[in-house]
Amino acid sequence: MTENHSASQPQTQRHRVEGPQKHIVVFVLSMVLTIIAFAAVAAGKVNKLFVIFLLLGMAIVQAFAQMAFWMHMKDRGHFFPIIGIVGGVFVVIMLVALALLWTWW
Amino acid sequence: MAAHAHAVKRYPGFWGWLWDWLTTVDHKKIGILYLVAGGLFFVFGGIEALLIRLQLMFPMNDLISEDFYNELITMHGTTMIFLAAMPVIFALMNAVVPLQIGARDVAFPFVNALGFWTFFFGGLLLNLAWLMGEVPDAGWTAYPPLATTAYSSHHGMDYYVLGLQIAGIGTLLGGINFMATIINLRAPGMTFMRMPMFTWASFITSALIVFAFPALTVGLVAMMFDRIFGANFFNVDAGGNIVLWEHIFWLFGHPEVYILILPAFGVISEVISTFSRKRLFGYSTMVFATILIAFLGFMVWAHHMFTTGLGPVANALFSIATMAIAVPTGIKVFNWLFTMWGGSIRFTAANLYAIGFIPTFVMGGVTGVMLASAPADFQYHDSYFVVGHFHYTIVGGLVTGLLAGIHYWWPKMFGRMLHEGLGKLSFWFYIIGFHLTFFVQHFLGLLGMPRRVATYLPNQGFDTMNLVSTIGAILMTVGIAVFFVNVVITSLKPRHAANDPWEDGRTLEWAIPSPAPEYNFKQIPLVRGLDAWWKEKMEGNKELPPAEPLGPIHMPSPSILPFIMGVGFFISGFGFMYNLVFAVIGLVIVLVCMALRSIFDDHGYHIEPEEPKKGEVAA
Amino acid sequence: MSAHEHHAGALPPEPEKATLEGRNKILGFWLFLGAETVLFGTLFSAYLAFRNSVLDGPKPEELFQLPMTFIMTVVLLVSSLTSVFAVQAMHRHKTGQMLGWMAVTIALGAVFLGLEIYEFNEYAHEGHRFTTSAFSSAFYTLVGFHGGHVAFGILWIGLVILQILKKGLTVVTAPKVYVSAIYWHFIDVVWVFIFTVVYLMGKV
Amino acid sequence: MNRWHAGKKLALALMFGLFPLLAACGRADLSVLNPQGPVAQRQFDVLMVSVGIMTLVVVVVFALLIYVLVRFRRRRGDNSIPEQVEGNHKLEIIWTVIPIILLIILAVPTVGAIGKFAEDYWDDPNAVQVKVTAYQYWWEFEYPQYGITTAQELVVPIGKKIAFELVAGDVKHSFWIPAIGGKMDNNPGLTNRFYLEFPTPGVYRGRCAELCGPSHAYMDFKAKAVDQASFDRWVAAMQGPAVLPEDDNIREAFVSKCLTCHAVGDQGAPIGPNLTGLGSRVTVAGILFNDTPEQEYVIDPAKTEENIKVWLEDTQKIKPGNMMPSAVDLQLTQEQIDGIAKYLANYRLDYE
Repeated sequence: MTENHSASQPQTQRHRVEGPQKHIVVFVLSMVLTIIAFAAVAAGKVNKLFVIFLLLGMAIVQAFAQMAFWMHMKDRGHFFPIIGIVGGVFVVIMLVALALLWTWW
Repeated sequence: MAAHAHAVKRYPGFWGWLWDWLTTVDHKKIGILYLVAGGLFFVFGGIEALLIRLQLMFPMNDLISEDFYNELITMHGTTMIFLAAMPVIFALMNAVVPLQIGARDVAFPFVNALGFWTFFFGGLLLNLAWLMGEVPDAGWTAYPPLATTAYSSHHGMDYYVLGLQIAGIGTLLGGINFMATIINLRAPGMTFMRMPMFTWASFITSALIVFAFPALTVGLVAMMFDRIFGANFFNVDAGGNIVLWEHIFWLFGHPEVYILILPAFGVISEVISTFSRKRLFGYSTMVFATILIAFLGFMVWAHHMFTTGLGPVANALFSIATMAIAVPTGIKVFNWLFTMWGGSIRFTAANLYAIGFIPTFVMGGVTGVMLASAPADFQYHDSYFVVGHFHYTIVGGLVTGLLAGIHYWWPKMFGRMLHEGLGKLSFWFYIIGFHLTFFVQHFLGLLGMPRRVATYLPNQGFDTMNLVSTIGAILMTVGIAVFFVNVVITSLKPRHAANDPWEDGRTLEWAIPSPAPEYNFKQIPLVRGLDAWWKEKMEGNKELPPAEPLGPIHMPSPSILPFIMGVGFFISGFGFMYNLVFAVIGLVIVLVCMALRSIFDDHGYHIEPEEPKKGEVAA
Repeated sequence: MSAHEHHAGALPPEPEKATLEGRNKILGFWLFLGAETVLFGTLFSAYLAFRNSVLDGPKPEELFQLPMTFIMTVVLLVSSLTSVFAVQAMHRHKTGQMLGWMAVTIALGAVFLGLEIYEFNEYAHEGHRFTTSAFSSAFYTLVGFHGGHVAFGILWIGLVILQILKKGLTVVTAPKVYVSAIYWHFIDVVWVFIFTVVYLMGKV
Repeated sequence: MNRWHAGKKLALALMFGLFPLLAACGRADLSVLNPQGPVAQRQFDVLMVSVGIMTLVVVVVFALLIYVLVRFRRRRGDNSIPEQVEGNHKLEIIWTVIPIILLIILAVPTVGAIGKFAEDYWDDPNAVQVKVTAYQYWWEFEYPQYGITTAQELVVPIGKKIAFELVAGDVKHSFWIPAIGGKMDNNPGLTNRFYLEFPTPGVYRGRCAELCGPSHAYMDFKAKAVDQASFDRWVAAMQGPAVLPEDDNIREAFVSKCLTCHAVGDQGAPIGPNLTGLGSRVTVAGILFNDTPEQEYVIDPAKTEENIKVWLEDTQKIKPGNMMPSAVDLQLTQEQIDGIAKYLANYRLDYE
């Protein structure tokens, strides 16, 4: 644990007024990924395994973008939020691996 | 349990006293509430254990019926783990962690009270099963289909599912609260690597709670939907699968084991270091080992399922992952031994418990490694060997550690010293009784006795060892009874414990009066190193250096809402079993309380610090 | 540091983080979201385990209608964006704008919820009921838990709107806006995985 | 009866610190510490490796602890402050590396044995297939190769691999014959396969190891290992036509009251335990022993008859929660009870 700032100190943050541009970019990205995902399934003729990995990849990219920008996880002072989500995701990976392995077995 | 000077409006008499305790948001009082409730449930669980042992004293004994026996083992396991061990852990965390990090309270005092009352009413709901005559009887692991309505049609398992669900919400809230407290409320200078080991252990335990309990929540929801709304998660005929429950339960259940034992590790680190007059050997390694244990704890759950039929690959992987946990645990044991090495060891009751912990836990640990070996586990699994093993870790480890912690921090919690002689007497009864009870159980398992059997046939070589085990259980009971006598005698004595009653206290809590004043620290201290109070004492300082000027101290207001929300959950739990209208009413009560809490801002109140009074500092 | 040190009119740039209470709240909520991640992960794993246990009920590819799911997805995605706008308005201390965006957010949330109820109703008519099979139980539990979160979010943000109307934007109310927005985004992120894993992968 | 090996016993006694109660390693037909087949032997070997390693660890910790406690106890009036040692990386590396080495020593035989026990002999023509279905408080053993089914007493030939397929008919159970090999679970809706070997003829005690209801403690069975010729005769006898009571009244009662759930030979319904050759079994209901104290596992038909009557009189008293009605509920007369008990006790298969 390298984190050693004293948390009881008020965080002095510089005032930056963010414009909406970044968030709109994330929105457009999310929309595009969503449309591609639905289109890939609606087309229905593509390789099944490829589509599944494409869908999962796009979902992860979209989720990542939304969490980084909309939920401000890219901002400073988000060490523990990241720990929280990463820890949760770690457990989820175990769980999902379990579900998949066990239904294949 | 006397209440001390309170700056808010107080009502006189018994009702005022009761109101004070029902509405408190003070972490020290909530700690005491946890201790009392945990102690109460511990007595229930203990009586259940004693009945189990008396039944198994002789072959084909018919002291209690088979049905009752299954109810006893189920309630004993569930009560001891969720309603006795967890709250006593939370009691120590509440009593100690804010003091150790130099904070005035936890991050969410209201949520802290809510966590307690939710846990308490969940536990109450579960134990009301006894009064209602429909008691859970499918084991504390509640494996379906035995736990589904097809084979357990009465409401017993509903009490289990709903009681644990509600208690689990309380535990989750506690976990979040302590994580946030430790992250945000450390005093200036208290970096993570200067935190006392117990605080570290509490932090990691809280993290485990946050990541493990939701899995249990979902498991219980699935079980509840199956039982009450006819879902098919575990209904094999409708495509359900019973192994899902085992996976989810143990994915929670194994981290739960570390949730239980890590605080005990923390207590031992504090107690041994104090009574050896030495700093903890290899502090940073200890921290790292704790984190590693927690991390590995999530990757070993299937070692509870070696015989379920997961296949050789899974069994091999989980065998090796489980063995790996022995390494950080071993590091801890040797670091404790070398903390004492070169020290000046004082044998107080607290330290006796802590020293007793080490060999006992090591024995539980090594049988754990034996169990990790899947092919040999085919023999141990679900036999008395396992019963011996987990009682060595949970009783010999956790309970011994908690008793060490309770003796150690009792003066800080109550301002009185537990009687040393009685403490030592209780220790010897307890530890000898413990080993008599559980050591032989390993051999019973190896001789072919399965666990959870209501009785056993004679002439199988089980008789003598079962008798020995029961005698041990009685000795243990005597030990615990002596401890309770000690508590009663101590409560009748005047409250005059010194700030640093063990004289060798190292951490911040020993720098303030015993019991700690409502606001803990008159001025938030400045922490200048690991073992901050020891450092100041060694430099000849009588007080901690302050990090802020003297000024009015802001305190949160007491509130009855947490109690009402607990009642709401309780009503809704009953409603799910008997009448869904009440389930809705209960949940509406909870939601309304949440809204009220949000709407009405808590402005708190201020305490004006007085000049140091002579009476506050022990002579 | 207490709430009283800040007075109306002297609102700091990021009012949600101005007080220790606010920072605690945000941190604690993030930890709660960590727990929620595990909660939904467990529900996902149960769903994945039972995705083929349909018995006599309709199969996922027969059941799910892509246009419907697409509309729901877009509605929730837009509501997440409007929720960001609300937080941005708060950072600029534009209380009116903020309230407007929050109102839009819950309106879209209500539309989403209405569509989901309509969808569930349709499924039930097609013989895909809660008790039909392990698949149907797992489906309704996962998607229903998400729907329950949306409903709770609507109530919550609604309550925050009422409080802001009454108390104005202060260092006490600002963390509530921020935290409820984080919650709303989280629900949206969970939906991204639901429409991917449940609906789209069910149709592949 | 206890044929334990002196060397093994000595080693064990030393390992476990000469524990006086461990005068014997338990019954040879029951104890894990007294393995009677290659599977249990291999498991015992892994156990001994782990016990050896763990004893070493325990001895080191205890020795260190006692030394430290004696050497560094605080003397009266001692107010010196010990040196505040921060740690010692060299030492810490030592007690990280040594456990890793010890665990590797244990992990190697562990993984080897996991692979060994995962071998599937179900389709091996030389193996005997046994499908084990566990029900609340009794065991059904089906031999698909021979088209026969028995209950409560598993009969197997010595020297062959016995390939088991395990499943449960109601709740979860676990199939365990400690002296022959470790357990495997009977799951409802899922099948597990494993194998055991019985090199020595004899009766071995088996039991359910997973909590399955109030009578979990009574869910015992026996495994009887016999030579190949005896096993063949047993199969032939099982395949033969059912023997029914000779007395008309008794036969009528048996067919109308018992065979609605039970089966004998080709008659009856396969709901409850198969009763073919009940008189040859060591126990009634798995826990009422038909042998005499003088000669273990030698069946006394009079005692069998007595046990059947005890069982019929109140089945819920013997195994609470089981599905079988008592004689009263079946409206059996005393004469019919006696007749059926006598018939069943004497329904023996001549194969040994």
